[in-house]
Amino acid sequence: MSTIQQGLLITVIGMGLVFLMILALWGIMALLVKLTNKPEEAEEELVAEAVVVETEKAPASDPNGALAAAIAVAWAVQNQSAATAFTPSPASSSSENAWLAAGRTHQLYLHTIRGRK
Amino acid sequence: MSTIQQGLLITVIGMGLVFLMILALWGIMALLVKLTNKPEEAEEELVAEAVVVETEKAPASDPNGALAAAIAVAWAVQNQSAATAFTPSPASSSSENAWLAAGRTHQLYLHTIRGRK
Amino acid sequence: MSTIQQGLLITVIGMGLVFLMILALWGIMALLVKLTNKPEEAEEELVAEAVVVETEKAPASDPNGALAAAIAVAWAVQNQSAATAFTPSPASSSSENAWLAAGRTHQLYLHTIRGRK
Amino acid sequence: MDFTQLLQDLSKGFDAFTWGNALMILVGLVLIYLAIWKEYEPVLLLPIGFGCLLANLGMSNEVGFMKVIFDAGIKTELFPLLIFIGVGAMIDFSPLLSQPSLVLLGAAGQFGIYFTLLLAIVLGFPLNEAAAIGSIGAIDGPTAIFVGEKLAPNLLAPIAVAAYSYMSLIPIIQPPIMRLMTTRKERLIRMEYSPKPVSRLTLVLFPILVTVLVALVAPDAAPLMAALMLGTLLREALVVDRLSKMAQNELINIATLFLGLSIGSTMTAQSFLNLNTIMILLLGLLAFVIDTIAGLLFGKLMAVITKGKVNPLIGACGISAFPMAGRLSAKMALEEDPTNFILMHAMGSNTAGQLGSVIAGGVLLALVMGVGG
Amino acid sequence: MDFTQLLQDLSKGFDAFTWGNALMILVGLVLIYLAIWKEYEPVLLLPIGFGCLLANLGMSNEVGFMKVIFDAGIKTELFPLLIFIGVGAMIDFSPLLSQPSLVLLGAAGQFGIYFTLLLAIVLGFPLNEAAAIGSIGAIDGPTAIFVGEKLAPNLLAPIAVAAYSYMSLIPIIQPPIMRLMTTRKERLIRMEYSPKPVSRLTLVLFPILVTVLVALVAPDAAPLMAALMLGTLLREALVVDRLSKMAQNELINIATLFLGLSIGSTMTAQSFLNLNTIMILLLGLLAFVIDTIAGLLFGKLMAVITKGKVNPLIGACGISAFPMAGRLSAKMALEEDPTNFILMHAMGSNTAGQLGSVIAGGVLLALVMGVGG
Amino acid sequence: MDFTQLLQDLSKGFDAFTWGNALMILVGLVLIYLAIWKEYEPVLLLPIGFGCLLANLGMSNEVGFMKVIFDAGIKTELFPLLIFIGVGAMIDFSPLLSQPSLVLLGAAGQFGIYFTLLLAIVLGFPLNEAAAIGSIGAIDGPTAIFVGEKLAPNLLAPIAVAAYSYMSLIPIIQPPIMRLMTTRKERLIRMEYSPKPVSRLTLVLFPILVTVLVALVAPDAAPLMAALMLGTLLREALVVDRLSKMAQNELINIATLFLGLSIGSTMTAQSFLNLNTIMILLLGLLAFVIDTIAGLLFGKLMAVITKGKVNPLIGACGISAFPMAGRLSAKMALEEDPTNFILMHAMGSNTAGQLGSVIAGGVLLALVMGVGG
Ligand code: NA
Ligand code: NA
Ligand code: NA
Repeated sequence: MSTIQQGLLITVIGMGLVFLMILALWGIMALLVKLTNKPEEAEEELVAEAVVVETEKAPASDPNGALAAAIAVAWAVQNQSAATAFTPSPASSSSENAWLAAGRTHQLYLHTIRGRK
Repeated sequence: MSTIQQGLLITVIGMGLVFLMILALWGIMALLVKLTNKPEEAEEELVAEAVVVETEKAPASDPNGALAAAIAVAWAVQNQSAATAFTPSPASSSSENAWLAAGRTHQLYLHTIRGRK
Repeated sequence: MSTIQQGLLITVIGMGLVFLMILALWGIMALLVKLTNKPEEAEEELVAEAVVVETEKAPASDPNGALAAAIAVAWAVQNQSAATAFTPSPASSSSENAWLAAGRTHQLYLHTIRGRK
Repeated sequence: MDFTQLLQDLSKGFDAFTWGNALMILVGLVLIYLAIWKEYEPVLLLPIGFGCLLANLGMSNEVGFMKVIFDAGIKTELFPLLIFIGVGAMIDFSPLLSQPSLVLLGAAGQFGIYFTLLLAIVLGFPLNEAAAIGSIGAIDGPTAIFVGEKLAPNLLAPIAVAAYSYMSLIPIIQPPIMRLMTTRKERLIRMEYSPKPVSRLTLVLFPILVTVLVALVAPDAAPLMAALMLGTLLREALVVDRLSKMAQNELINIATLFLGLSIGSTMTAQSFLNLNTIMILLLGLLAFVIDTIAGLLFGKLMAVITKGKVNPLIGACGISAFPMAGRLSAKMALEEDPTNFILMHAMGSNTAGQLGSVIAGGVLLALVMGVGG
Repeated sequence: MDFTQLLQDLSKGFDAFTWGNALMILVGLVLIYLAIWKEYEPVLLLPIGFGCLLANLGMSNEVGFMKVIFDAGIKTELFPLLIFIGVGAMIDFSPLLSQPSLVLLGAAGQFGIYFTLLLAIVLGFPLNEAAAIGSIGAIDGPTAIFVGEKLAPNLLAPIAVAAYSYMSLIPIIQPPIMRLMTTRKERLIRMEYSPKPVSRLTLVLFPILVTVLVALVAPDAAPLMAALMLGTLLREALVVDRLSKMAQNELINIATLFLGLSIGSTMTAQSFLNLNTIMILLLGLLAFVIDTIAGLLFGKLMAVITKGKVNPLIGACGISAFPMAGRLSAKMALEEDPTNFILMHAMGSNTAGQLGSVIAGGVLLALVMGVGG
Repeated sequence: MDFTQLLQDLSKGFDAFTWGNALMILVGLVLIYLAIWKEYEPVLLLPIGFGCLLANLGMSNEVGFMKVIFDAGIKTELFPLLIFIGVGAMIDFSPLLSQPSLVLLGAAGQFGIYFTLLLAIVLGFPLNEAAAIGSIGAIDGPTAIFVGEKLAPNLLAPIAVAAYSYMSLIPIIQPPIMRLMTTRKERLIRMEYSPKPVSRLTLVLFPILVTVLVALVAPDAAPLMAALMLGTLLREALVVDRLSKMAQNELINIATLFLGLSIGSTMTAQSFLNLNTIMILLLGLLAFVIDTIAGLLFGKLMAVITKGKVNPLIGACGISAFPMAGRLSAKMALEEDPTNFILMHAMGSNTAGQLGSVIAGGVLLALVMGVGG
């Protein structure tokens, strides 16, 4: 078999396999979304509980304790929002991320629907 | 000697050595605390001096200089507090650290005594 | 040739070469500064343009969009200033940098001239 | 002591320097210029450009510290994999998962790989080299380097340079093709955005299942896909934030700098200045064009099938080149109609392209190795 | 070209896959589940679980990039040591230094090491393997890996998995034992907190003296203890803040991710699915239980000796498992009496346990190597 | 089992310990003391001091994990180069570029290298060792290590220790010489600050041109200069901020910690406690003094030539020791007259010294290798 014939064969099999695998991915994704598509409140509860625990540990009746409690609550709230927000990771500060953030935020607002739960 | 006999020997010698070394550690620690237990003011003075130097370098009679001085003082003060505070390192942001901070702060407040000088 | 003679030869050639290369550097630097010494406004324009683009992408007529726009502008402005300011990198937080910043700021103020464009 | 010997030793830098080196230094300067003043993928083009300078000043990947770095990071495949962990931690797959059908666009955009492979064979390259050149059409740096290094390490330099340079030139290469291949009416198509909600469980299971699937079907692509999906898992787990941030920052920054330098350090005049390089650069450009055309054609097909519910522009970002291509498609739609936001669809297609590129790279590797071995 | 060969090549991923691999993938998924949904030591269980997937999908520590990582970080002992530098920089020894007698609690909690060693010998393991299994009782990941890799590298996977899994299960394993072994009256004991002031000089000299002591008496543990104490010294020096922060962040994050992956990558079906593994997992669990019991008993002894001035609960955190065990003991006391804060004593005991674990690991290594060699 | 053997094994730590080790541990403690309480270059002296402890407690660079680190970072030259990338990213060359004539001061301050070389020959050192000792006069850690490791690896420990210790002692070594060598009138000289504006293009081209020049004329210094200039390029490109920050933080922190430990780990009693070390330490101190004197003399010459427009104090910072020496010169001027700010000139001279040191190191390397080979 000549090299060009080999190449043609590779092309046919290769593109075929790529499409097959992408179709398999489609199936997996559709199935995943269908199967797991129930509200998950456990997570939010977990965090909320954590906040309560923190607060209890450090009663607000004294300045230091109040400060500690405030820090703990702020920390828990921050983590909660980090866990649910749709924003790209704040660590990457390149220009396109700012662009993405702006665009996405706007688009999400227009549709008033959030994709991710 | 059978393996089990070897094991028993290792157990006896091993736990013995562990206790011996822990006792040695106890001695070292007690000695250390006893020997070094004097107030250390040199350090604080050093930082305070640094603040003065910074301030002198940038007289406050002009806006830029004032700004620079403010920054320098803020910096020095921040470092000073970092050097003396009893807080866990701010870098580790895991949940237990928040917990520890809250608990410790509270506990320390209750006793109104600071362990570390 | 004895080792000491070799050492003397190395000293003469070595210091000579160092001076030659430093002179070459002087020439390069003088030439560079002379050749490239024209105002560069393209850069600032680029950033300014970016700000405009960002703002357009997220019209301020809605809260989310406004927030996004504000962030985008803030980001662009910050990068612009980072691009033009004469400050040492903020990442290095050692004491001499605070000193340098204060000293430099003051010195720059005294002369009201900025070296770098 | 031999004085003549001493003088020779002192002038060894000049002696080894050739006109070819001078030319390659110019090439390096062009890359640095593109990085700094055009801001084309600067985090990669700048190190590559500087590495090119080094390679032609006696510090190539065959001697000294650049050899140490090259052997530690490229020969072991670590740099591309570390970068992929970071990239995976940056990618948000929820736009794709909430619109699963977009994944199809990630397949079409790989056609350039095979078209280029065929053309390279016609031009006389042996199969392994032709396939390595084809991998430029994956339009994904780590994939091209991973495949290229395995199939034809001698061509790694021009392949990597083509992959990264053209990727940085996406905003120049794609728009004319997009305008040519689509009608204004097509570009004005608005896409409904009513995504299915994506649960946390889905976001966690997705990278795991993709890893398993690819490892079974295309094991040659498994390391690449595993690294990418590890990053995604770190991101979506939500409980290992410090690892996810580390992957997106220190890990990817360090790997990127030294990958760039390493690639640049292979660009010696001796290995780079020949007809092959020119052909590879041309073939690589063609691969980008063909990928874009194939993606757009597939997008148009989907527009027809869905009776006008798909904007063909999002086909152009199925080529990978994440995230520039996705951003560009959305921008093109906005230019036509400032109220037409297709960014979420474009990013879905773009992430599909990222997956498709890795898969296509792995399949290519398996096929060529199967034929060759 | 041989078409059959090509098909074989394409199906090689499936061909190599066995039922054992499928089972191990389930194990990996369980680890990932525990990491993400139960948040049990996620920074370690997640990479271990993902590494386990990789190992059973053709990417074990014996081939390709995982071999590179494993050889660079586990065979050289670097990953455990780098992690210890970071851990050392995170540990505050002042609660221990201000109450030096608490250090005794760090000795008792090591008894599980030797108990498990004896039991493993009875079960038929040779001495070196029995000792490696005993090292799970150190209840400290880096120590178990360091000792295990030196004494019985073939058992590294189950040892490391047991160590990290049970450590993450501390909040489930310890409380029942603590309730069973102590009376309510004992748990209600309040501990006076009048710490001796700890000077900066003490905090600096302490890590240096510990390093010297351990290097002289138990040189086999010296690298581990030196790494831990280096971290503490960086922290307490106060003048190398950038190094201390680096150790607590980038260094430990990178080492943790790749240590986890490396450990996971040894969990191939072939090496993991056998009776030994099951025995090791059971013995490991027992080691944790015995350690806790021994710690509590010693705590009770101290309560008697001090005439009720020591709350026996703080004996349970002498096992190491820093800082979970310390936190847990303080929590147990709070549950019994919401105004009884023994956290500072618990953390003192817990850091003592950390020291005791490293020492016990080193002594074990020396004794077994002395006997064997 | 041989019980005696077991006891021997347990006491091996003590057996190997010698009075020499104890003495060297004292040396290590002095370095740690200087780092922590005197804050002399703590990020280097602390790891060196701790590494010295390790070396004399059985963990030298010839065994175990310290050998791994030493071989990976010192033998390959990587640590000094990584540090230089970070240093380059921290250096602002604009004070120098806006006053190009200051670069001359960077040449004079290298005379100590050659003076020390000659003296070492007189004292009986062979040429390669004498030159390695001379490299202390570069007054730049990475340069001294790079040159020392190539010319006389057996002397690396005392050379590196001398270089870093004296550099940290600059505020003690230089002022008396400065007062002795200059008149009050000279120290009161005000320097006009009317810098030529420096464009971004200049700041970008400068590191590139310096790299090319040095690679051609002094190829042995090329890796060092290339690393330094790569850092500067990352900084001045402005478009790769994440790489620049990474170089200034994670990269340099990690490299510094392990370089320090590695250097310290060579300080075994066996290799360090001899007459050579004492001579090297004395010669190194002399190198610093001669460098300072030569710099000041050249500064005075420039004061004469320019008819009093140059303050000779800025000659003292042409020795390198960036940025301590620059800061110190400016401080000396301020002490004499609190309104005399010569910091910008001092920093220009200091950065020139940095360049001059690398060049001088490379020239030295080439000459000695040319003579020897
Ligand atoms: Na592609
Ligand atoms: Na333990
Ligand atoms: Na110098």
